[in-house]
Parts: sequence; C-alpha cells; structure tokens
Amino acid sequence: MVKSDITNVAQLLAEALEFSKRAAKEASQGRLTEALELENQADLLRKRARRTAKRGGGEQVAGREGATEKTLSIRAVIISALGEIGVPVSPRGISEYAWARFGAEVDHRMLPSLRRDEWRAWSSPRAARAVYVVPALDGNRFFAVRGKVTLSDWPLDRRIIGPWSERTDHLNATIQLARQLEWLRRVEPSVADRLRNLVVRYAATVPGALDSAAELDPRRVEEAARAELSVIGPKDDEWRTEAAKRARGFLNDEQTFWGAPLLYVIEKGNAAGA
Amino acid sequence: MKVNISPDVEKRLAEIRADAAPRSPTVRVLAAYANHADCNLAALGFAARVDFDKLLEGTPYQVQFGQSPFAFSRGIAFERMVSARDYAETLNLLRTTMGFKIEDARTQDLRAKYQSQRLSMGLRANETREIIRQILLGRPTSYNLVGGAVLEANIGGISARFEADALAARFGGPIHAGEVKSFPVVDGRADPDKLSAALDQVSIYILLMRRLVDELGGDPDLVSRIALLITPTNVGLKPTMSQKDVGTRVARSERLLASVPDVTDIARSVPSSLTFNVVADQRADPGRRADELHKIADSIGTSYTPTCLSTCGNAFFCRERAFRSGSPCLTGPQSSRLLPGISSLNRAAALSGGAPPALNEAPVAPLLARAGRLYDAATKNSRFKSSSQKVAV
Amino acid sequence: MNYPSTPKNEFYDRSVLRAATQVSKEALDDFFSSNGRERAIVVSAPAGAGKTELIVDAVGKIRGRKTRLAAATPTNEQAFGLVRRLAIAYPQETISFVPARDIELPPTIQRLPNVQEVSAAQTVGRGVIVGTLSKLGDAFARGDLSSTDALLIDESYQADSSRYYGVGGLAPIHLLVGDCGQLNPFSTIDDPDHWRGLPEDPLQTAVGVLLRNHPSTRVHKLPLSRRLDPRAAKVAQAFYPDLPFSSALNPAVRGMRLLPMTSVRPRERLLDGVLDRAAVEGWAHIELPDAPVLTADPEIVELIAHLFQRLAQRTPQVRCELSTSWQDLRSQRVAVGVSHNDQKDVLRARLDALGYGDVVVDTANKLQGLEFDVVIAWHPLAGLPDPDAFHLDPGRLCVLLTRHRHACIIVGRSGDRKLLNAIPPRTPAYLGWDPDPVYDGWGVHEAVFAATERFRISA
Amino acid sequence: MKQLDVTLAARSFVEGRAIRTTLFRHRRLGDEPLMLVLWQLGAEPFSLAAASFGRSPRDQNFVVAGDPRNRDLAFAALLKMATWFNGHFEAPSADREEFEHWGQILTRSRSAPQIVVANGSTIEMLGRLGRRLAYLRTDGPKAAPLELVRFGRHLLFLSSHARMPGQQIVIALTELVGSNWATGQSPEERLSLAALNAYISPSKSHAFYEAMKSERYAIGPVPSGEDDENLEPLVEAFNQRRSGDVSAKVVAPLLKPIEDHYRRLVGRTWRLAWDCYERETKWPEAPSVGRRWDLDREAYTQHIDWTMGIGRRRTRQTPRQAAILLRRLEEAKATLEAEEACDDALRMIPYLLDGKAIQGRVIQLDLNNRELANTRMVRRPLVVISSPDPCLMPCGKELWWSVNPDGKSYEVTQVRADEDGGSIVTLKLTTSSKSTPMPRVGQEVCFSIHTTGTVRFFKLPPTEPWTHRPEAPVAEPVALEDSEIRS
Repeated sequence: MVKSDITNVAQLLAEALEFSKRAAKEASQGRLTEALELENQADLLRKRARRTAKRGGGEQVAGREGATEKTLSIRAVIISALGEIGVPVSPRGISEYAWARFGAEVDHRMLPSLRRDEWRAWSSPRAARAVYVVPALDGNRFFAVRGKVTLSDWPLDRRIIGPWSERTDHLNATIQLARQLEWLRRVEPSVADRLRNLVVRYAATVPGALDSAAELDPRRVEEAARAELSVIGPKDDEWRTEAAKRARGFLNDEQTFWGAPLLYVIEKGNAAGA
Repeated sequence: MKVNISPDVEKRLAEIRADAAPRSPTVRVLAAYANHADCNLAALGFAARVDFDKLLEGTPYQVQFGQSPFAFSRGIAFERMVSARDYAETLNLLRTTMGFKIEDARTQDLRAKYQSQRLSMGLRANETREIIRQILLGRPTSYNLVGGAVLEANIGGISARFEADALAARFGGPIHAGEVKSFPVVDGRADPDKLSAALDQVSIYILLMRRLVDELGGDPDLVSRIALLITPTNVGLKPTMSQKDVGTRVARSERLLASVPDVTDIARSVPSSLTFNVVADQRADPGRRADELHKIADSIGTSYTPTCLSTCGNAFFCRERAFRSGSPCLTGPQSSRLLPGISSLNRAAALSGGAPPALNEAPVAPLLARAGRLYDAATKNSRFKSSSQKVAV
Repeated sequence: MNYPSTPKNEFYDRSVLRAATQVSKEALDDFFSSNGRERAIVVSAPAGAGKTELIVDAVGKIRGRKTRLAAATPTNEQAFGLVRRLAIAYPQETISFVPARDIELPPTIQRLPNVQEVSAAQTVGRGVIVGTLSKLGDAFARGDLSSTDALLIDESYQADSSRYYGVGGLAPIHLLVGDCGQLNPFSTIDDPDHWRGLPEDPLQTAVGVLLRNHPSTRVHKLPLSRRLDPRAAKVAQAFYPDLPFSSALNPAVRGMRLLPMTSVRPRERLLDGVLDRAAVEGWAHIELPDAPVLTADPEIVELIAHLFQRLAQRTPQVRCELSTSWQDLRSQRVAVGVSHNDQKDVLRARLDALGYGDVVVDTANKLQGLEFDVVIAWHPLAGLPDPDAFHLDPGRLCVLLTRHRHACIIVGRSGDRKLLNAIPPRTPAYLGWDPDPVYDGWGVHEAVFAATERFRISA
Repeated sequence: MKQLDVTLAARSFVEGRAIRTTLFRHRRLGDEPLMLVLWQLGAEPFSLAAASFGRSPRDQNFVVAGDPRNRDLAFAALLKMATWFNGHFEAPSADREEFEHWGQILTRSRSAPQIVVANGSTIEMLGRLGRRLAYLRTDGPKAAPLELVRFGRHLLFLSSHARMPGQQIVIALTELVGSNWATGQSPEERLSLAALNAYISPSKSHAFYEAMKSERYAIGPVPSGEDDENLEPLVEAFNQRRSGDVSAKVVAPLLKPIEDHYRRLVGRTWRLAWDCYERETKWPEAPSVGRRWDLDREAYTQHIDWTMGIGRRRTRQTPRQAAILLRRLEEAKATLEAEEACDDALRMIPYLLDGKAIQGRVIQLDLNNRELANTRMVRRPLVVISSPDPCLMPCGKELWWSVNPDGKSYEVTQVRADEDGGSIVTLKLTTSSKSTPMPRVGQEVCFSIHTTGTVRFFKLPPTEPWTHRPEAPVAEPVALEDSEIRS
C-alpha cells in the first residue's frame, strides 16, 4: 500500500474516533438523536477508511483471501486431491486426503452443490477442454454413482466402477499414497506425518502391508498392494475397457460424464441410483 | 427488426443486470465476445447487456481500458477531413482507386443529418434501407456515397444497430462498405492487428448489408466482398484508400453471429437467484462485491486466458481466481497444453521435484521430472542460484 | 470378404486422361510459342498429377530443338529424383548434376551411365543441367554458370521468392510446375510475416512473385491425379477449391487385401476393423477417446505400433494398374505422416524396436512430393486443446492425406472435430495479401471430417 | 514455450519469485549505455511527447514537446535529443582498427554505442521517429536541421538492426530480462517491464500481488488512457496561452505543468529501466558475446560510413535486399542458439529435453578405430558415453561436442538403452585429423546438433531478374513530411 493511502486511512479513523467520542458525550447527556447522527458520520468515515485500505492494492487483496478462499479453493483442492490419488474416491476420502496432504478443510457435504455447478459449467461452454469434477459411473447401467467422484479428463474406463473396481481402486490409491508418503518424507517431513496415518488406514485391509512391530514402511505397503493388484488388476482392466466401449455406444457425450438418465434406471427397476 | 424476447425473459435479464452499467452490442463488444466465446460469465454478461468494463469499478479488480483523448481526437480530425466538403477527399479516392465517375457524386451524410447520435439510430437505419432500395432499383438519382449508414441485426435475440462509416456504390456497380481509420499505412504496411480489427468490422457491415439486400429482394452478391479502408499515409494525415478482399472474414463473421447463444436460453439456464445487483453496487463493500461475483462465477463457470486481460473488464478478477487455484491457464494456453492431466502449477512443480505421479499424470511426469533434474544439476555447482536475492547485492 | 474383380483392359478413365493431355499440350505449346520476350508458363496441379512426368516430357521436347536447359528443385532429394527420372527417360542424353558443397548423389543414381556430377564451371555447353535453386542461383551469381535457353522448376509452390530470385535471370523462358495445395515456404526467423503482402516478400512462393509482377502469365491447371484413385480423389478435392480434378483411374482398379483373421481380443478386433475398412474403402479414420494429451501422445504411438504389427500379421497385398496380380505390400512403401518432430522421434524409436525400420516416419514438410502405397496419418488436430494456425494449415493436412496409392488410415481423437464448433480464430491482416490460411484451413478441416465421416471408427 | 519453460514457470509460481534461466549473460552490457525513455501522445504514432536520455541513472536529461502534434514544437524537442544523441552515437566511430574479412583488410570501430530501452514498443517508436526524420528536406522553405536528419538515419539503422538475432547495439529490457528469468506469468503479462521486474526484485508477499500493483502503470511509449486524460487539459491550456507562438522564448515558461506531468511518468520508467539494466550487468558475460560484438561493431561502422557519405536509404527493401536479409536472419538465429546453448548449461537443457542433444559420462574411448572409406582404411575415433536419459536419436545423426562446436562433427553410430532408463550412445568422429580435441574417459560431456562452424551463404545475382521486376514499374515511394498536409 502506498504511503499516502496509509496516512489517509489513519486520518479517517482518527476523525471517526472524534465523532464517536462526541456521540458518546451527547448520549451521556441524553441527546440520543444527535448521538446517533454523529455515530452515523463516524460509520461513514470508517467505511471510507476500509475502502481506501482495500484500494491500496495487492496486499489487501491477499489479506482478504480468507473471505473468498472457502468457496474458491475447495474446488481447486478437490481437483488437486483427485488428481493426486488418481482413482475414483468418495467425498469423505477426498476430505481426508485434502486434510492430510494440504491441511485444507473440505466439508464433504458441499459436494452435491459443487456437482450442480460443475454440470452447469460443463453444459454451456462450447469448445474449451477444461477439467470438471464428475461422478463415477456404474458399470452396468452407467448411471452416476453418488458416492464416488472423478475428474472429467480421465479416460472413461477409469471413471466406470465394475465388480472388481472398488478393490483395485483402493489398492491403486494405497500404492499412490504410499509413494506419496515416501516422497514427502524426503521433501516435506511435516506433511508426511499427517499423511502417515491415512496410509495406515488405507493399508489396514491389505494383507502383508503393515507390520505392527515396526514403523510404517511405504515400500512394503506398495509391494503388498501390488501383489494383490496383480491378481485382480488385469480382470478389472478388461472389464472396465469393455464397459467403457459399451458405454460409448450407449451414452451420448453428456452422459459419458454425468451418467445415464435416472429415469432410465428407474424404469429398469434398479433403485440403486435413485 | 424483429426481436423475439418474451417479456418475462426481458424482465429476468433486467433482474440479472440490476443496476449494473448497461451496454448494447456494438462491433467492438461483439469482437470482444468472440475472444471468449467459451466463457459462460462473458456469455451471460453479453446476453444481459452488462458492461463488464464497468462492473468492478471501485474494487481492486477494476480494469482501465480508458482511451486517450488524443487518440480520440486524431480519429475525429481524420474523419472530419475525409468527409469535409461533401466527401471531396473520399470521392477523389474513389475515382482514382475504384474508377468512380464524376457523376457518381451523390453524397449523403446521415450523421450530419441527424445530430443526436443515440436517438437517431432508428431513423438512420430506415433511411439506409431506403437508400439501398433505391440503389437496387437502379435509380440514377439514388445516393451513391452514404456516411454513417446504420445497419440492424438480431444477435442472439438482442436487437443491435451498427454504424458503418461509409457505403459506396459506383453507378451500376457493386455496393462497398468502407471504414475510416486513423492508424497510418507506412510504406505499404499497416499494423496487422489494427488492420485485422478494422477489416473484421467492415466484414460485419458487408454481412449485414448482404442480408438487407436479400431482404429487399436483391441479389446479395451485389454487395462486394472488397472492403474499402481509408487511412492516413506515412507520417502525415494525407488519406489513402486500400482495398482488401474480406470474403473469409465475412464468412467468419457469419459464424460469429450464428454462434452467439440465444439470450432466452441463457436467461433460463442460470440459477434463478443470480443477479449482478450487489456486484455492481459501488456503495457496497468491495470485498462483498467480489464475493458475490465469485458465487456467480462458481455457479456458471468461467474460462480465463491471458488474452482476457486486454478484452474483458473482469480479467483481473478471473486471473486472481486462476492464481488461487494454481491453474495452468495462468501462464497461458501454451502451458496448459504442455501439462495435460496435471491439475495445477503446484502439482507441476511438485512433479518436477520428483513427486510420484498418479495414473493420469504418468505421461507428463517423466518430462517434468527430467526438466527439473537437469535444471537442478546445472545450477547446483553454479554460484548463481535460482533466487534473485543472491545477485541483487 | 468380397474383393472387386479387376476390369480387364480399362484401367484409366479416358476422358480424364484426354482432358489432362490437352492441358499439358496447351502448356507446352504455350511454352514453345515464344515471341522472344521473357516469360513464364505455370502448370498447377493436384497431388500425384504426374508433374515430374510433365517436366521429363518437356525436357525431351526442349532437347529435340537443340536448346539448353536447366532444371531446378527446392531440395536436394527432389533434385536426385529428377536426375534419376531424366537419366532413365533419355539414355542418350547426359544429365549434369551440379551438387552443393558436401552433397553427393546417392550411389544408385551416381552409377547410372549418363549421369555426371559436375562443378558449375564444367557445365559450359551441356544440354541438361540439374540442381537445387539455391545452388544454381549461387553458381549463376558467381558467374560459374552461364545462361541457358530454358529453366524448368519442379515443386515451384514450395520454392520461395528469394531462391527464385537467384535463378530468375538464368533463362528467358521458364516453366514452373507445382502442387498448389501443399505447404507454403516457411522460415525459422522470429517475424516471417515482416514482409507479408509487399512485393519484395522473400517468403512468397516462386509462382506468387511471378504472378504478382507478371499478371498476364498463363496458369494451366492439370485436372487429374494419377496417384489418387477415385476414392481418394473425392476427399482430396477439398484441398483444391480452385482446381477441379478427377482420378485418372477407373474405380476398383487399385485393390488391397488382407489375410482374414479372427481374434477374441477386443484390441485386435478393433485393429482388424480399421485395417479391413482401409483395405476395402481406401480410408479409415480411427479415433481414440478425447483426452488431454501430450503432443507426442503415447496412446497414439501405441495404436500406430499395433496397427503395424497387425497389418504385418495379416500379410497385406496390393494390386494396381501397373501390376494386376497381387503383390506383397513392402514395408518401404508404407509411411507414417506426423506434424511434429517429437511425434516422429518417439514413433521412429517405437517402430525400430518392433523391427519396422523400413517404414518411413516423417513430418508433413518432409513428405511433400513423396508417394507410398499405404499411409498412416497422425491427424494434425489430434488431442489439441484449441486449434491454431500451424495445426489448421490446409497444406499440412493435404500432404498427409494425399501421399497414398491404396489406403490412408487417419489416427486422431474423438474431440478433434469438436474443436471446429468454435469460432475460427482472428488472424492478422496484411495489405496486398488476401489469403487467409487459418480460415481456409478451418473450412478444409471441416470438409475433410465430413468426407471421411463414414470411415470413422471409435477406439 | 517448451517443457523447461513450463516447469520453471510452475516453480516460480510456487516460490512466488522469478527463477533464473541462464548461468551467464548473453549480451554485452557496457558501462555507459545510452538509455532512452520515450513517451508518445495517445494513438499519435509519430509524436514524441516527452523523453529522458542519459548515460547513467543520475545523468537524466529530460525534454517535453508541449504539444508534439505541432511540427515546430515536436522538432524543437527532438532537436535537443538529437544533438545529445548524435554526439554520443557517432563518437566511437572515430577510433578504428583494421581486420581481415575474406582476405580483404577493412576497418571497424573499436567500440560501438549501445542503446537501452524499456521494451520492444520503444524500438518500434524509434523506427517511426526515424522514418519521420530521416527523409526530411534540409533545403527549401521548411528546411529541417541536418542534425535531425542524421538522428533519423541512426534511428532507422537501430530499428532495422534490432531484428538481427543476438545483436547488442539496441537492448530492449523486456527481452533481455525476459529471456533470463522464468516467472509464473503469461507471455502477455511479461511484456510489461514493471510486472516482470516485480517478480524479480525481492518482496515479502507473492510476486503475483507485486506485479498486480506495478502493471497498472504505463511504461511508455504508449500512454495509458487515464494519463492522457489528465494531460489533455494541460495541453489545451498550454496551446491557449502560447496562442500559436512556437518560439522557445514564449513556449519554455509555459511548459511547467506538462513537464511535471511527464516527469512523474518518465521518471518511474527511468528508474525501473536502470534497475533492470544494472541487475543484469552483475551476471558474468558468456564467452561468445565477444564474437557477436565484433559483428555489431562492423554493422555500426558500415552504417556510420554510409550515413556520413551518401546517407539515404530506401524506405523499402528491394527483393534482393529482402532475400539476403532473410538468409542472414536465419543464419544469425541458428548461430545464436548454438552459441548460447554451448556457452551455458541451462540454455542446453531444452535441446536435451527435445532429443537434440545428449549428455553423459565418457565410459570408453577408441582413438584407433579404423574403417573403410571408399578404398582405404581411415582412422575414425569412437566415443562411448553413458547418459542418465533415454536417447531417441537415430543412427547417422550428426552432432558436435559442445566444447568444440565449430570443430568436426560426430555421427551417432549406436544407441542402447540401459537398465535404469538411461542410454549408452556411441559416437564416431568424422575426421581422422589428430589435431581434433577429444574428451577423456570419465569426463562429463554434451553432444548436440549445435554447430558454430562457418556457414556458407548462397550468393544472389547483382541484377534484378525479370521475374522479380514488375511489368509496369511502380513509382518510387517518396512520401516526405513536407509533401503532406498536417493541420
């Protein structure tokens, strides 16, 4: 902020204080109308001071960050988290990761409204290839799976959930988190500590990943997850590729991102998505 | 000109616009729109006729697109010069470069005839139409050089009027649209961007004139695809006339007009609570105004690119959004192109430092890691580290 | 699969040949009806029209009149090709090649008995002198090369004005032959548009500067393609809006067949579908799903590698007007055309690793003027986030889609065509220069997408 | 933009600071450059409204025209600048040295002047002013001072020489600074010297916010609309008071308000430009700078000799001049890229990433390898290097050792991938000459496509061929100021 602005703000606030003092004096003598009138003047001055301070430039904008960051960066955080995990995740999974990795609090209950906005944004632009947060798709009927989100720039087969997908996605996420942890231990130990607990939770269901006696070994987690993945991974890949192919023949462009219409699902008597 | 917006849509658009400064489509607004046709916020602003250049006035995001009064007066002076004495200079140029005859000198300056700019547009549009009709009928007495002609168009449901500097027609020949610009042609060269903007402008006039001729039952091909441009030559103000075939620009303008989304569709597609009333309220707290615009942007989506900085009044605002999310578009479309599957600049930086990539990042990650590794290796042994402070003693 | 039977005697469309012969004849008549004034004749042609044949033919006729000539091309490779063609066509004529420094003819051409590599100073009195425009111009400027009676230039739409300047004074009569649909001359400098529109622009084409200074120059248009068969010509017409042409061939003269194979693997079934479509229709356009990708898109590299593997497994054979029996398709006759060097590098390494070292992989710039039996074309717009002047260039797409005699497989992504739903980008404007390659390219891309729509297969 | 650029832009974004992209300074930066800061009037392309010029930050000369739309006032201001400029610009040409050029003994100035401006648009402005002044008549009724015409000719030289890649006579700071620093900005934003500088100079908050503050100020020569709005009443008042008088005696005392207006604008750019200039001088000069400076001195000497002799240049080039210039620009660009890459390890990285260069450790050397060339066995030494990077180069590719880029080339003869994703590359020297320097085993080396060996120019015939001559010759453009109307 330039010096003259600082002086201005200081002056305005001093003037406002003057008015408030006089208002208090008037009020103490019972002249309430006059007191309030003076106080109004003071308010106006304070408002002007605030505006001047804001005009001051960049730092003020930066300082204001907190005010708007909430609505803004949630989307960015969700996209970053999904990008780093790399597989469909539940909203809760996203908020856990976001906290562990970025120290960001994401209220997973705001996801439905985010999804509405995402759809609106997706459905109107014409040519841009931007990235959107989109639901995962059920592998049989291709309706939107409520509990899992993905990114629109992932290949369709990776946004589809088949019979093995829940497990392979979990394993892939575990591998990714373990590698992430290993890397963070080298470059950002403080963040690594937060992420460690999450890796433990992910690895808990992977046989041979954890050895209760020793400190968590990310390599061991990765190896264990890979071992299991080598069994079901190929099956899952094949299933998803085939499903994606079916989906492309069956869905229009919009539906490959947002899912088959619910109506269709209801007609088929499948209540899972409703 | 028929415009089919229902009263409830008009009312909704008025609600959206609230007290924001309005603006109606002009050639310049249309050209700016073409630059960010993929931005929903820009489309909404266009449909609701909100002047985005003024929307954020009084906030730190205010953009200054002010025009220099000297630039303005140069334009006026030059225009006055070519239209003085019943367009003597212009007629002279038409004779020497376009083969106009001595008797092709029936001029009409509609701007001079109707002094008030704003109110007279409709009257001038009617008169333009009538003159074109006379020309089509082959009346030897019809005007053949018209200044300040007004052409009408329906743009996405909005009625708009465009003002052409000059229409000219040799007797029995095609009708031309011309534009007077004060940037110079020096040694046969003009600024390619300014020239391009001027020709795009003329191509819209040509397009609208073709439509008008068609409407009047004439052959649209009577309107020439050769644009006429009058500019100063070299370092003085001596006018010269350049001819350019703008056939492809006319076709592009046709695509542009066709691509403008219908205002009715836009009005219905945005959330019913959406309005610019707080954003535009200069008495409101600037922080609150920005928050409101963030909400609008979040709910309909934007598409920032650095070219917005020179064409859109919300550009600083959108740039800060891009900054806060670390979007690769912050550093230009080229860098987005080089970072497919990477969600943010932060992530690109992390990958360049060897962060393990997720599946979608796998193709680019090795390239970033390699670039980062080579950079770090080359600077490691150097006494010049990456940071500037080391040098600035 | 049903392959059409070859028509017995009638390979060529006689009326097309007649029309083309007429144009060539008029062009040469024009060329010889000299009234002593300096002048030039331009022959403009679509891809594979037999331009070099026309030059070879003209050389014979010029030499028949005992006059001396020089023939020039923009690149060394083109000059080598011309030397070979001339040497074979006229065994009793000595073809004198003037090489630039560090350049020599490939051994196979060097060994031809009537080919001689000579320095410019040794060309005195020689009848047929061949070299690049740069070399001949330099030798002429230094006084090593003396004037000839006629100058013939091949690929004259790729020759720029600055190089044409060097040889312009070499002869009073010029014959400029070229393909007007391919890529224009380009430069590596930062501001190649600096002179755009001005008469001195060194980057305008040789034909461009000639027509600008001598607007009365006659331009003859060869209305046929010998390389492209009717199926290919139909699509390629989009690249030549001002030059209507037809294939010299009747339908179904060219043929390609593959060993029938079945597979349970979805990937192989997909590849088979693509190859069968290309064999039967002459075209296939395979599209991977839309995704943000690198320029050297690894998935497209893999897809092309797989296409080659599968193609090889299915022992492809071809037949045509020159060889009516089925012949094995040789891998040297197959090419991949790309837009970027990094695409080329990655593909080259991948194909080499698979043992397809013979297959030609190159950028559109380098493939200009070449011919193959089968071409895989990496679509210029594949995976782009937004289209720009480079990738929209109609010349680039033209080169990629007009190199093949039998089949062309286009590889891209499903979002590519959607890029054209936007408004074409604004282009800078230049006085004295009306073309708009960006807008034209936009239209050409749309037309080609439409024309190949029925050959589209989604991966 | 390449992979390295986007990588460093991302890092700069995260750090909130610019990142250096060179180890060296690839331009000569002299001790006393001629700094020029110019300001024009709105969209009046040929009007110099205000200027500062000087040879050090303290040596700030300052002129304003008052109303530059008036020819006399404009020329009065320009004349002050011209007198100063011509003196400093022409002085180095007096001190000559001899040198050999293709067997001829020529002379060149031992030194050359160096002009520093804020940005590319200032160079364009110099070109426009040059175009206006160089062709003025120095006789007849509205004779212009010779000094102005010479100034114009120098400016024309500068604006055309500025196109030459690697030249160092005119330095536009946005280009100089921009090519040495990566920032988290778009190319458009980096055009503002103030915004670019905001990323480099130290600050507490993220440079994004610093840049946001700085970019609002105009750097010149094009003013902001707001600045001109403030100026307009001052100019109007000035014109009213002088009521048509252009004599210095009347005008000078009336200039104060306009001077105050511009002093602020010009002064800001003046300080910014010197800061940027001085910061860059602290980096060590790259080895090849000297060779390019020799070329600059020769170009400068030629210009001076021409200007002091015949002096007139065409307003447009002939086809021959344009053709020759095109080749020279292409050649200069290739040589510049080669020299910068071979001088500076950071400049080589883009080529390593593009597969146009390979670096690694020499693991084997066979100095006595022989092979059959035509009919006899010749020596062809082999160098085997182990690189941590994959190598996609085809066999037969021609490369040069980066410490000897003007020497003989090497040919890639074998490429093998190693287990760790790196590669083993065998290179063959293409000469048997024993005088060619060779690397040692264990040495870290880099081989690239870059060569600075002598380039050959194709000559063009001296006379214009008929193909490049219009059938009907066009009139020579003479457009001169005094032939034109100006209100």
